[in-house]
Amino acid sequence: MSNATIVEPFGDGFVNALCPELILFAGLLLLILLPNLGRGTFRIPGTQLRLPWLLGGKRFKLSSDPRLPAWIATFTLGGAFLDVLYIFSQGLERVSIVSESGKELLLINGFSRIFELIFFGALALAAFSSMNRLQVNGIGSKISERELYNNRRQADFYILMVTCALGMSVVALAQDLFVLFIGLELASFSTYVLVAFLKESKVGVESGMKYFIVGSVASGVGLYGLSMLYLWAGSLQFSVLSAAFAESGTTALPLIGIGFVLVGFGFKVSAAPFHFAAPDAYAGATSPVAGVLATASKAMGMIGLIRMLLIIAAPESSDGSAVWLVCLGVMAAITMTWGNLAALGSDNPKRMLAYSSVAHAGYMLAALTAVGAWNWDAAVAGDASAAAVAVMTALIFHLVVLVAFKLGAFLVLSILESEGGASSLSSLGGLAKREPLLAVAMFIFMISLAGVPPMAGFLSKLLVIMGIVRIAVGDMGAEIADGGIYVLGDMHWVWWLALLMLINSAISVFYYLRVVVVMFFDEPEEGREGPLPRGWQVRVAILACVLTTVLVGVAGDSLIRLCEMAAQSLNYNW
Amino acid sequence: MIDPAWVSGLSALMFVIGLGGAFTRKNAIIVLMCIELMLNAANMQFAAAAVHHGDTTGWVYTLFAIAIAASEVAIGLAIFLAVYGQHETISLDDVNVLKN
Amino acid sequence: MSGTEVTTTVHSDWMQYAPLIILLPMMGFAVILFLGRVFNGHPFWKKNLKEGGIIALLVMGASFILSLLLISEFLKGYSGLDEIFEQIAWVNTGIWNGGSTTEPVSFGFGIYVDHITVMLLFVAAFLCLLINVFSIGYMNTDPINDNRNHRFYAEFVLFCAGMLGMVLADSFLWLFIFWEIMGLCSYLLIGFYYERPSAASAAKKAFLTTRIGDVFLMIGLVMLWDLFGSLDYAVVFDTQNIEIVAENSAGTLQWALGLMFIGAVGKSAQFPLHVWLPDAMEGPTPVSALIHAATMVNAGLYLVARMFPFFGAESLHGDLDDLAFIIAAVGGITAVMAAGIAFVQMDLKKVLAYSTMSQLAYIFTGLGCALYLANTLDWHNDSDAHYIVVVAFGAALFHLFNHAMAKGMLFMASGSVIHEVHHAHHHLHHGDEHDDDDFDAQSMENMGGLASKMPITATAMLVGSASIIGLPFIGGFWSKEGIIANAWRVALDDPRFLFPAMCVLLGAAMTGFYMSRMWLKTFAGKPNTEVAAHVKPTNGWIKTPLFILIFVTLSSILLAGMGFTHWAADTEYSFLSEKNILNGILYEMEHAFANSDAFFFILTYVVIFLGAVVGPGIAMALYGGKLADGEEAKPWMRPVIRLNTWVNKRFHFDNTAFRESSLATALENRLYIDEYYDKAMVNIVAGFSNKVAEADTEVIDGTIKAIESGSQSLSSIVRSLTTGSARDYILMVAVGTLAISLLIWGVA
Amino acid sequence: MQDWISMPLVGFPLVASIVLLAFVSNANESMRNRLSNPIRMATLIFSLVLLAITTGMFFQYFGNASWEGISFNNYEFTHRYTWIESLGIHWTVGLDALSFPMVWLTTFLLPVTIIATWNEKNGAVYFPIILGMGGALIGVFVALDLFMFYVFWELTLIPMFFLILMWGGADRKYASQKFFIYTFTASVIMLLGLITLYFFQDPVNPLEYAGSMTGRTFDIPTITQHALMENSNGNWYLGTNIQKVLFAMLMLGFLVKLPAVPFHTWLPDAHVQAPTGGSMLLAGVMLKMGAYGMFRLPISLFPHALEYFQLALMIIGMVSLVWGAIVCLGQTNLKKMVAYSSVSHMGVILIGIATMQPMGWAAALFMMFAHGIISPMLFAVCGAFKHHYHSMEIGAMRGMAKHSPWLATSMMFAWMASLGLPLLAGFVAELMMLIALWYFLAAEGWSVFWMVGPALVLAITAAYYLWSMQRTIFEGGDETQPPTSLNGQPVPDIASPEKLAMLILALFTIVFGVMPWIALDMMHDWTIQIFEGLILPILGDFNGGA
Repeated sequence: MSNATIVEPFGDGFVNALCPELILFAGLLLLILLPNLGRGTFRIPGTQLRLPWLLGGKRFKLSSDPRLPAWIATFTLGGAFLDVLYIFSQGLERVSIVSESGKELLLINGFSRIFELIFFGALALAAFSSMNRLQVNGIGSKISERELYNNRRQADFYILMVTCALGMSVVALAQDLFVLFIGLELASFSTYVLVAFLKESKVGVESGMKYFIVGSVASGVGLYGLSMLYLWAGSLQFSVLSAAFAESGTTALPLIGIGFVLVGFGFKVSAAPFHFAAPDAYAGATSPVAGVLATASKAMGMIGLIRMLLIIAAPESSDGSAVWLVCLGVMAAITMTWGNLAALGSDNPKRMLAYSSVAHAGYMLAALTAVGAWNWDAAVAGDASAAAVAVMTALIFHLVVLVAFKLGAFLVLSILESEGGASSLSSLGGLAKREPLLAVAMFIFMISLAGVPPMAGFLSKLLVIMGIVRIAVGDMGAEIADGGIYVLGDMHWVWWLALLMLINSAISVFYYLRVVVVMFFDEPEEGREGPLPRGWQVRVAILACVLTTVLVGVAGDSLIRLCEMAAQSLNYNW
Repeated sequence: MIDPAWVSGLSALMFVIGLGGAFTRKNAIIVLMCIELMLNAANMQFAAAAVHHGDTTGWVYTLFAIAIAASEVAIGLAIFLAVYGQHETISLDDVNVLKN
Repeated sequence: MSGTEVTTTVHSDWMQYAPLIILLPMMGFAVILFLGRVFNGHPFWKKNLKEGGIIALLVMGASFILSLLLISEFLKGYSGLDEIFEQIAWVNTGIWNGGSTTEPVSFGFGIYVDHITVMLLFVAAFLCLLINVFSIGYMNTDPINDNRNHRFYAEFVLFCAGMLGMVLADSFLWLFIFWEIMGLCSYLLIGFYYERPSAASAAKKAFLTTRIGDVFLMIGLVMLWDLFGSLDYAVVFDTQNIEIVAENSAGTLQWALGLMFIGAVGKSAQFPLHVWLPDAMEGPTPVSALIHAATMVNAGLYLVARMFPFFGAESLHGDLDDLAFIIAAVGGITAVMAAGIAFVQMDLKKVLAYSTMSQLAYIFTGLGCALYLANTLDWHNDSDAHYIVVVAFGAALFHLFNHAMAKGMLFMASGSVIHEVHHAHHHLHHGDEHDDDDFDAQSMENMGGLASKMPITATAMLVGSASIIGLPFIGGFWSKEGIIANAWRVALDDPRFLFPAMCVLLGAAMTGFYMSRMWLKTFAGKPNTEVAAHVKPTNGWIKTPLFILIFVTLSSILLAGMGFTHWAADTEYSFLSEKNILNGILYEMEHAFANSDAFFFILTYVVIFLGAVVGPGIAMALYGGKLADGEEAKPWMRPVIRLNTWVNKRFHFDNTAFRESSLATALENRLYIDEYYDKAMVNIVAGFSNKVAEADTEVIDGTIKAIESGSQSLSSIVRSLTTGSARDYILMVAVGTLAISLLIWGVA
Repeated sequence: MQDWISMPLVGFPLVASIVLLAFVSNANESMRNRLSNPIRMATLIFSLVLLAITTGMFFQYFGNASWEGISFNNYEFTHRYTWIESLGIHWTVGLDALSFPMVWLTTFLLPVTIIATWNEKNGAVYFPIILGMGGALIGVFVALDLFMFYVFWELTLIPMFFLILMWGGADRKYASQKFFIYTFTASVIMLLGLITLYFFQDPVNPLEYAGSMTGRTFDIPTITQHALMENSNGNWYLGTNIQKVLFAMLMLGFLVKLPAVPFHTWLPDAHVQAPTGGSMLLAGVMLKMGAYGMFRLPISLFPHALEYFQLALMIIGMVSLVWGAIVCLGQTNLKKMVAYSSVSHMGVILIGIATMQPMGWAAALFMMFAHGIISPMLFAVCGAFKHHYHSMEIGAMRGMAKHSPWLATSMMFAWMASLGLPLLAGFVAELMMLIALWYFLAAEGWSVFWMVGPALVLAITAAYYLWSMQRTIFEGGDETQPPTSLNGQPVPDIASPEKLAMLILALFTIVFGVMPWIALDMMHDWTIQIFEGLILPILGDFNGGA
């Protein structure tokens, strides 16, 4: 922290540091303004003089183009994404935004940047591919394309997307638990509405309501947890909390407080048993939105969990962290198993993907558990901090590549959805005949989700398992070389989480493959034999996902390094 | 001055009532109210803690939390309206097209 | 312990071409098969090349000539255990025997020639050639074989290659390899008429039954390898090596040899693995002649004969006599059993098949006795004992020779009969649609009185039968008498051997009966059917080999006189070494008819009485009689016919009682052995394997399926918790919160 | 030295396959039909080039690798590119006498498979997939990096999955998924073993090729070298417990792939449903991956554990051998019978391994190779049977010798080769296994009753093969009526490409049966090397041997 450039809000370097967020903000303004530009005039009171002030009235052809908000949002989000990439290429600076009262509010470093990359990338893809796929009327209603486009609600949708991105980036940057929480709420509210966006359909509003109401309860619990922590520590600064926890973290108040906060974030990452609303929400929302929920929103929740973990995993407080590790470990085990089992019997591909994302949350929780266990036994700790970094790298890497194949899978479904629903597996039937490349793309996403080489999903799972095993094994190899004797039971119990995780991914192959089988084997549903709806944007987005999935899987070294750098830039206390 | 511990206790009570109400009541609006109760419990706690620690940040937190609660209500009611439009009920038990 | 370092002694230049004896037929196989595929149906191929028959003949002729050259080279005085062909290192590998490094092991191929080799080589090459000639006359004139004879000839030459290779191989491993090739060919040849279900199942039965023996043989070989570290004759027969083995593991050696003997039992169709041989008559007759008389069944005998160096080894003195007894006893049982079954067979070839079984059993008994003598007598130092052993062994091998010649001839003759009967039937019912379905050309019921119609065939049959019966002065007499005498000699020493000795004695009489019965039913009396009355003499391709073999069989006394019986066993007696041929013959005569030992003197006449008088006498009393009016047999057969007519008239008796007895029924049903085997196959093997297959799907795969369906139902339970009501979701959030709190509370 | 040569061996087929598939993927039906012939030719030519390369490698036309006498943990044609540096992953390839025969076998089977299934439907997609399958298989065998090994190990599943799913039989949906999930499940356990092994390396010593992030390496030669040093010092590499656990985990993955009873039930389903080409490659090469992996990893790294688990392996091997054979006897489905016979033959490999004798290992290696030539022929025959008679039931078609002499001959040849007829490739391996087994039993004082299994199987194998031949090749007359599935059409014999493929396979079965030394000598040398270098020092610690 000491090596960070300290910047006051709106002080020197503020614009530089928050450039992506400012791009978003500008885009947001444009989104609000541009679609409303029209031949609206303003009559100067008392005169007949009408000044054209361009707001309202009959809109121009350009501003009434329904694709305009989509393009703006895409360019905004994409611009922010590219800006982050540009910043990466220029070399990172560590910038800390500190309030006048000396409270550290935001911290820009590799960690936050890479999460910005995730958020902006996922949302940009979602926005781009929603361009000609967004349905505002009930599924299957007979409405002309023209009519569909000519709808102002398009603008609302993209505005919400941009605000969502804004909220998420605040979460990534926050150095104060409450700031984080506000960012989280901003993003959450946007997603609630996005989920409920199909208000003309029963499932749309229902999913929105469930997601909202359960989410609100969870965030209510979380907020109460925050208040307990504040009561205990007198501040919600991470640094302060961490120090306080190291000192007196074993008392009930902070532990339960963190527990409540965990509930709030647990909902976001859809960890069991807080995941129940997630399948409903995914099933009711449009596919790109569901994709965002499964990737960006999940990453956002993970940030919260990571922050919590960093607070509790300080080296001296092994008692408290031990409790926490058991808690997390149990949660991880339940989550991954539950998700996989539920997905096993699910006939709705979107629900299936939702459950699979529950399972993935389990995997990530397992990784988190391992991070927490980094210094479990000093005797074999060895390069423990490097090991912890490795697990964190794996976690971040997983979140990054998840965008490619999870979102990609949802995008493929979105094409089918715009054709007439994708609520049962049979809607995928004969995809290989109808559009082979799309089927191949879906196949790649599926085996990547399952963790089959050489896809990115394999590499990420491998990294997670390697991280867990590394923590579990610690330095035993060197000890053995020096004549030490170790047995299987000497390894940390997180090793068994790795085993469970692998068994789970074997189970998961079952339902992923079922999708493939349906695509390549079954005949198309009646009335769906013809070619799929056109639209190049969504296909370009899918192509981007496929390329990322494959390329990262085959040559992921640079991305791993990037994630490693991000992991190292975390504010460790060790 | 009242001991902040009492305030904390009250807030804990409110929180429990809110949480309990959230899963016992069927009407979405009542559930929303329960959620508000939980948020307010947090607010009280923040306030009590601010007093306890003599730290003004707590007050700021409270203000923000109130804003959050407000927008939450706005969004919630809007969604409920839409739900009513489609389902003609806002009973949580009856709005269950999506399941399993 | 590797056996590859063998000095190479090449006697003359062409000797290095000895492998061609095997390779030529092997190449012939490929050539005939290929040309047959390409030119099938082509007139030149069919008429001039006899669908490959001529090619086969050339190949087998060349092999025969090469074999003769090899034999003559050997007879010129090249003696002793040696190899004339450098070994090819076929398989190189290694074992670890507990030392600090691994030991190299290698299996090579080479050629090995000794007395036994030479004799078997002659038998095989000679008979294969004759049978080849016969086949051209037999196979190519039957329209049923049109356009598929090339398959026959290809398989035929491959079979010959296998037989010749087995004889020439220089190790038990290669013996086994060629042995298996023969097995394959016999399978193919027996199943030549693949469209007949009976042929198909006979082929399967033959292969499977011999395979069971082969499994034991293979394990025996593996054990033998373990004892000696090699399977090369040069190594395993080495006296010093045997001494080393004898010190520690004579018992194991006996087991190994015993297991190998089971292989021989299968191949030579001895009880209890004899069931395949009669069924194998489904193959074309040349195949029967080739496989079941002349060559393949001799493989088992060859294998047992090859074990002689173990039995004869000084260091193993008295260690292997149990095995010798088992060999003799198996022979004894089979000799009587097969002869008994032959009593009631109506099928000409089946009689011959059981006769084969029975005669092979004689040879086994002879070998068993010889091996017993070699193992128990101090024959290395005692010259009397030496002589006894050599003669005993020689008698068995000589019987092998005689039997091969005679039985080959008999089969060919029977083939000739069947061929012509079939033709006559075809000719008679030309154009009839009902055709072959209910007419059995092999049944003796459809023959009778053929002596005048097929003189050469009848003569061959007569000579062959006489040789098998052991009629004095003819072929098999010289060897059979020796076998029986030796069996009794051993029985006097070891009472266990009384059993095989009694068996062979009884068997002599039985042989006399069934062989006579066969000849009489076929050739004497009046034709039984209209078909039999219209049979024509056979063609030249068939006559030639018969003609040759008649002389070979009749001249067997010459071979005996040349010292065949002594020489075959041992290095000390060389061919024509001690006596000139006349002295030899006189010696043999004296030895046979005027033995100085009273016991053996009487025994000889008992054997002659039983085999030449009692057996044929009863047969004559029951079957045959005068030929049809106007038919006249050749002069040399007339006495036989006349004698038969007289006996038939004078001593004829009614044997209905016997024919209706349960014993006859049992014999007709082959003593129910096949039935038991079938039952065992169906009930035990098939039943068990079905159960196992069921267990495989139900239990092992069922577990997998149960896991799958279990997780599916678990999945629906899990998913049913997602009720759809947001209230429940909130409840779960609350429960989760509570659980976390309690967990922390509990720990903190 | 053309060390780079193994790169195109793996890369070209994969890339070509992907390019061709991309090329046809968006073509419509008629376009695809038109494309199928040129693509077929292209894949054939390509696979022949691969065969030429590996054959050239054998005859030292490429490089001058002396295949005989490669010492343990030394490799020819090695090449190393950095792949994922942070984790210590390299594209490391190399060949030794263990892998080279397998690579050659793969390249040999590719053109044969293409020829044998010349008229497979939807060829424009089928043939590139076959090619890609070949590339993945070669990748498994040349990989000298744990990561690369695992990647290719799993990569083979994908083309095979599609081969079964898209060209398979009626129940292909179930079979393809079962195949994929079953083997995947086993291999993830193996993966955990590999990773645990990875982290049990000692990172303190400067490790070659170590990852910058992890400090450990995936490099197989390096790990093997370390293990060898540790093992030959009289210690168990990684200690007794860990070594046993890791051995068991790796072994599990390989046993399922092999497959050994009771992990075999995926195989019959996969084989029965797979198309001919898929079956040929599956049985010919893919099963061998299991045995190959055993030698490459658990045996090379954990010889002590091998000795510890010797009895278990022996039991599994025996059970596979006997169980597979007996189940064969109870089958009425031709292809299922052949599939179970593979299980039985894989038992031979396991027994060979469990003898811990150089001869047993050479037998196992040669069995891998011989079965790799024989079993494709078995499946080619089954495929032709199915193709022409539309049924897989034994007895559905009788008297084949009459109307389909080529198929009948091929069938008989293949069956005979599989039941271990001398002078055909399988016999040598079986014989060596028997001798090694007996030698081992006698030397170690194990019970003679272990011989009962192999003895029984020798007979049972003959029984089921003969039984099936009796009901297919033989028996004409009324029972030869073509199956109803033919709808009265005349019965065709196999087509010329099939004949050619059968001839090639038969020829090589004979070549390697008559002249086994061509392949066996290098295997022998390798087993001696590994045995003397790795096992002997260890066995010396425990007992005095025989």
